[in-house]
Amino acid sequence: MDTSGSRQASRTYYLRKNIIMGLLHTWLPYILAGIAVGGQYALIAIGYTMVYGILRLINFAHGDVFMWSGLIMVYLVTVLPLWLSVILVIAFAIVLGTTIERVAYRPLRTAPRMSIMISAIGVSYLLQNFALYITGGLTKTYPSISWLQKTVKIGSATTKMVTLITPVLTIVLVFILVMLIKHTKIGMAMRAVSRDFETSSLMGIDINRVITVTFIIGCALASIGSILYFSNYTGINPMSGAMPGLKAFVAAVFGGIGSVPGAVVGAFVIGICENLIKGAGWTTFSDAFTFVLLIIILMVKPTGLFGEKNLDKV
Amino acid sequence: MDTRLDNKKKIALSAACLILFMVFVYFGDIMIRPGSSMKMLITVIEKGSIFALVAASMNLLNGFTGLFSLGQAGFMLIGAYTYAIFTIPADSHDKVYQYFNGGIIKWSIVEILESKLGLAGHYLGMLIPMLMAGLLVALIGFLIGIPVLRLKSDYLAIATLGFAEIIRAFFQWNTLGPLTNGSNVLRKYTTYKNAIFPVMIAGISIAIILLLINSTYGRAFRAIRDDEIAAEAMGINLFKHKEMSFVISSFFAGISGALLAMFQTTISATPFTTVMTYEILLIVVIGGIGSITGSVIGAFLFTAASEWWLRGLDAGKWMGISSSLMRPGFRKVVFAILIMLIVLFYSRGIMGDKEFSWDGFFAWCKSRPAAVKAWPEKRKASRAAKKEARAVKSAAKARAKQAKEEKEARKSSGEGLFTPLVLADHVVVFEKEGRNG
Amino acid sequence: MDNRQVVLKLSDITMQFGGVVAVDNLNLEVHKNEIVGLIGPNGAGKTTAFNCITGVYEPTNGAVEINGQVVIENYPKGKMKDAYKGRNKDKYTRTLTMLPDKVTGLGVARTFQNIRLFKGMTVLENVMVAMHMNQTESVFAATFRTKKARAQEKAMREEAMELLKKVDLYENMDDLSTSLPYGKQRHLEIARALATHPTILLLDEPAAGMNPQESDDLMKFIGRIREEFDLSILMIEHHMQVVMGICEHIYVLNYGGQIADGTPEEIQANPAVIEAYLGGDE
Amino acid sequence: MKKLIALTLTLVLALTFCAGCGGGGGSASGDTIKIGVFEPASGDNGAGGKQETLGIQYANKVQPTVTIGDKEYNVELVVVDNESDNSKAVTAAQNLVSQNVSIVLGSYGSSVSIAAADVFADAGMPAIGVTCTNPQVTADCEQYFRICFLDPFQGTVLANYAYENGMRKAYCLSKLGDDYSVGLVNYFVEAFKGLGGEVVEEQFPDKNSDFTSYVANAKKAGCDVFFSPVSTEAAALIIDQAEAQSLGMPILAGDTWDSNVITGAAKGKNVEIVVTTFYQEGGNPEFDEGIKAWFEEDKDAMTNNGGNTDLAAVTAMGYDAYFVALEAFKAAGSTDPADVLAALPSLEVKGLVCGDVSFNETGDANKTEAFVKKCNTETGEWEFLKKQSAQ
Repeated sequence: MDTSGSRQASRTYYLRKNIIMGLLHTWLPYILAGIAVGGQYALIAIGYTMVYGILRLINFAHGDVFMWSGLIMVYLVTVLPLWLSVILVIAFAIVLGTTIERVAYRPLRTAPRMSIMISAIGVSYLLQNFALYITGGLTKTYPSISWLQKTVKIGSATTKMVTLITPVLTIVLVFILVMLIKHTKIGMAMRAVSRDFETSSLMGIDINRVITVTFIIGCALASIGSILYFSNYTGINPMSGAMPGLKAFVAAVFGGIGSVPGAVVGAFVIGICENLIKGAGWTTFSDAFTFVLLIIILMVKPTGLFGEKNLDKV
Repeated sequence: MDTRLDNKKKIALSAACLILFMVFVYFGDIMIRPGSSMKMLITVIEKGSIFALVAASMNLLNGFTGLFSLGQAGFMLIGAYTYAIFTIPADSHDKVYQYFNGGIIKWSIVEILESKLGLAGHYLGMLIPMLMAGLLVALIGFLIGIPVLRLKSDYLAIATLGFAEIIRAFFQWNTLGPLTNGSNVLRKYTTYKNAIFPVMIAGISIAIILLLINSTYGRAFRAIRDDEIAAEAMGINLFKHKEMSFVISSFFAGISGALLAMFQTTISATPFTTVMTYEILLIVVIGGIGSITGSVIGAFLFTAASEWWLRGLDAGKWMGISSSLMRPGFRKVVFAILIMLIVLFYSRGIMGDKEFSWDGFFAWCKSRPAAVKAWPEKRKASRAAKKEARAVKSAAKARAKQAKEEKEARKSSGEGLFTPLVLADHVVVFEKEGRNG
Repeated sequence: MDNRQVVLKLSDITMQFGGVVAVDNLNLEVHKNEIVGLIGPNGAGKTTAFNCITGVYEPTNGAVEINGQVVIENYPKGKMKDAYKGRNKDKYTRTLTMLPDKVTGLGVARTFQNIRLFKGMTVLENVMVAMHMNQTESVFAATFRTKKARAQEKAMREEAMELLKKVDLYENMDDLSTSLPYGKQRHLEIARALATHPTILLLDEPAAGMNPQESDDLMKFIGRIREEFDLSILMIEHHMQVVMGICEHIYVLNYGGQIADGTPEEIQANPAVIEAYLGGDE
Repeated sequence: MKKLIALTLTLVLALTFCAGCGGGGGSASGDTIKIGVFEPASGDNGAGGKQETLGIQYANKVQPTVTIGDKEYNVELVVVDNESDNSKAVTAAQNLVSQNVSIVLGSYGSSVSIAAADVFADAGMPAIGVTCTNPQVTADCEQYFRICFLDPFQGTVLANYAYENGMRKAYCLSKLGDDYSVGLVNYFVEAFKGLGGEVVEEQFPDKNSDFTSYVANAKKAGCDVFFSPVSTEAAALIIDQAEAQSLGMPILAGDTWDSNVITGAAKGKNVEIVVTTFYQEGGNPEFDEGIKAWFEEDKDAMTNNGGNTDLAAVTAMGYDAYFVALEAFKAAGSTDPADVLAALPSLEVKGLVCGDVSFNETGDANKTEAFVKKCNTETGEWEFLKKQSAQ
């Protein structure tokens, strides 16, 4: 009796293990792809969530900064060595992001919220159209960074090296960022500003510096994200930034806007779900799903997973 | 001399202008031969009036109710499809729905009514599907509104944007093919024959929007825009009124979608992207957020500039200037820069939040000669003011610089951007005490 | 004891934000035609109490009765169940909420501490907005200007003008509300509140920023509208001159808690109040 | 400052108005004949549209004049960008009509042509489709002709090729909202099933650039061939993912893939790509050399061709279309669109680079064969495999 029972148990164990292995075997490619793209969304989403946290602004142009850093890479690599191009791309993204803030957002800081959001949309429109002009609407092929694009085999799945690098790099960068926010003076200033903009400016915090630093961090991460993203999906056209940008924003909302870890968790959830949905054959709705998720989270928990509730002052 | 007119004269004047315009459009469309460049003017008026309507409907939300909604393109899409699906002639179904065995709806409202009522039936057959388009979109707007209108402004923007994307995917879904033709274009449906049709429909719709805005409900909407909390304290049910504004705006977006379908003669879901919504929004901004006349003017300017006047910028020759810079895409860059200039330096747009009025118009005309005369002096004055401002600014800068230097001097410990918090805390405390003392 | 009918009654109202108790067990009564003052140092929870009455906030515990009917009631639940620091935890068992517009519909109108006029509208429109809730026409009728709707609109306009005459704003009728001088903006806010046809008026620091002459006028004005509109008034005020001058009963809050209540004379003599205001050892 | 900007803006707009009115009207001088080029220069089909335009422009360079009757005319090209967008296509077409062109060529991508068809019909303007393969373009429009084969034909050819080469299960990927890929897949599926094959169909949404899961799905389903006749933008990404995940089956596509974008993307990768197309490089050495020399000479042309001198079939088709238009003028003996339109149905043009052109009763070219090409991933060039017919 006893032995048969244990045999039974071990059989169900193996059966179960087989099913799990089988499932993993089928789904591994999707999960891997999801994790990779999730990490890349995360790097973009941080820029959204930090800017929103401080300025209460959906920086619609962020996705286009991401696209532009990819585009600049294409042009730089033709004349410069790779390592230098990478550095310059990050520098470019930072300059572009802070310039946008300076020119298009700072003058409107006291204007109604809608004006600054419209300005953001206008900048996005301009960046896209300018890219359209420069590229002539043609898709540019991203330069191959050979070790990132090397094919590797994990279990049943074959994928690019970048798929494995992305989550690791993302988590390391996020860890550094969280430490920065928690343990440095500028990080403290950021937290203070995001909690109460006016009071912190009265307390002598240099708001402009905080905002500039926020944009620097956001854009630098977005440009790193662009290197990873475009190494994986090697075509860039003027609209390449729009969809990742929107999804990253949804990720930021999902995780609770203003929260960096939240944005990262949200991005991974969206990346993985999106690929699983494609794998399940619902390819038509893989993009729409992101927005369904957004609407569900806004209905159920408007503050997102890790967001804090804000009360209006009356 | 008082240039104010009494109300009756004003109405007569407006009516005369409108009738003149209608006559021009009607005969213009008939008489101008296709090869003439004036034909382009008629095309611009057609498309402009359609976008004027959708911009007005967006303005009702964004400018008058303070709801930042970005779902307009999605609503237009539903309107366009609804109209098209119900007016494709019966014998064209097999061609249009070539991959879906002729679709599931095998009749056309236009044909049914036309066979019964003749020409009147033809027009009724166009109006009814258009009304259906509006009502369906209003219904969908109502349903979407229930969850999203409880959200704060930015979340509302992104949620409506999301819904528009979902709608687009839905209409392209192959499973719905027998109804929507999936990814393929719908065509052959009944369209208008003369440009006067969209102009009239859009005109009537915009007039209704104007009447609404000037009614007690319009006042309630504006109250919500100005201050939600105060509006609520004045007994205005926020949700009910927001939903009302949203539904009405959706209705007119649906109508304009139907008109757009007629204008384009074919319809597919692909162009109804967020970019389209952004363009509608930019029309509203150019015209002035909170001004329906502004939206109308903005729509015509936007359409004319992007479809007609600036086209030369793409072709390498524009107004006699030719440059190697002018290659495809240049038009859009120039256009985007113009829009950014308006957003940054002229954020009130053309009309601000004022509506057109004859009094204002005459006063403006009358003031022109004086304004032109006064212009040099005004410029001188503004220059002087600017100079002064510059002086003040530089003085302030100098002061700030001094203060900064002092501060730097105080920071003997070499405290930087990323100084650990422990040290930073001490400095903060020290500074506070210093200030108090 | 006051034998007049109680029109507004707060029982054990407690409002806790996270760990901070902003209003702590407030009990308050306003009788018909009475002017009641609610005073206390800054941050004592006075405006929060107003917000609890008008439905802007949902109180953590306690009940609000308007004209003898309980319209708002709540008890600590969910996360608050353990975090609740106030008293009378188990006294209430129902949750009744009401949105601000419904509260206004019951005849409770209010003004705001930091003036909240409708900036894009004229003085007349500001008042007419407040009458919107009492109009009966549908949106279609109003849009297409049916005969009835036109009549109602006309009546509304006339009533608003009448009201503006009473508050000395008739000349400013077509001005943009924000272009008015500060004192007149306060008057307009009160006029707007009156336009909702209230029986109870909540005034949040109506005399803030006024000089002695202006506050004197305001006092008379408040007295006058009470008679004219048959109102009961609950007001938050810092100007002791005003409070002591017109209030029949005064409640004093400090750190959310209720430290005293009574007639102006009683309050002036109350040591706890004096300490709260002069700040004891602080 | 604000006033000044406002003033400048108004002034600019006012001036452009004058320019807009003046520009179109006056310039039709006696010795010039205008050909409208209705092609996308931006949007999803921007790359292909530009290559097609290049062919037309090159032809115009080779043959800038035409003799109609006894009179020699200069041929002027009027190029408008239809932005690959149906809503912009109508106004773009209207713009051409209003500039007094005698005939219109284009477009790359069928849906814009379908959208514009009514404008051309209303104006009585003859139009020659260059590579728009959707049957609907000419089906109900008397003004529309075309010189390429049609999707039902191409779909059948591809299905035949696949089946003849032992492929029995096909993974078909099309783009949501793109009538070209959806249509071609539809005809392929029909023909392939008719032959006894099995298919898995999927669609990807607009702006998608992550094809990982689609490639994985094809592998999961155990297919023999990956059929994805999508735009070149998506093609490059699909090839990349196919390499990354070792797809292990040939990729099959239609005429859009006959582009240097594909050869560029596939070069040095372990993928097998087979396409059907209109033209095989080497079919007319004189044309090949001439146009390549032009690309070398004109940097803008080179850029529009994607930065190298590789020749796309659509360029050759554009070149042919131009000469068909010239022959139509000659046959009509007039520059009037109505006369040109009347001359088109009976037109027969020989000696073109992609084969002779004559039109059937719907206005489509009589074509019976398509070229099948395979990408040589070592050299990054196309290799001619065979001519395949629909039978």
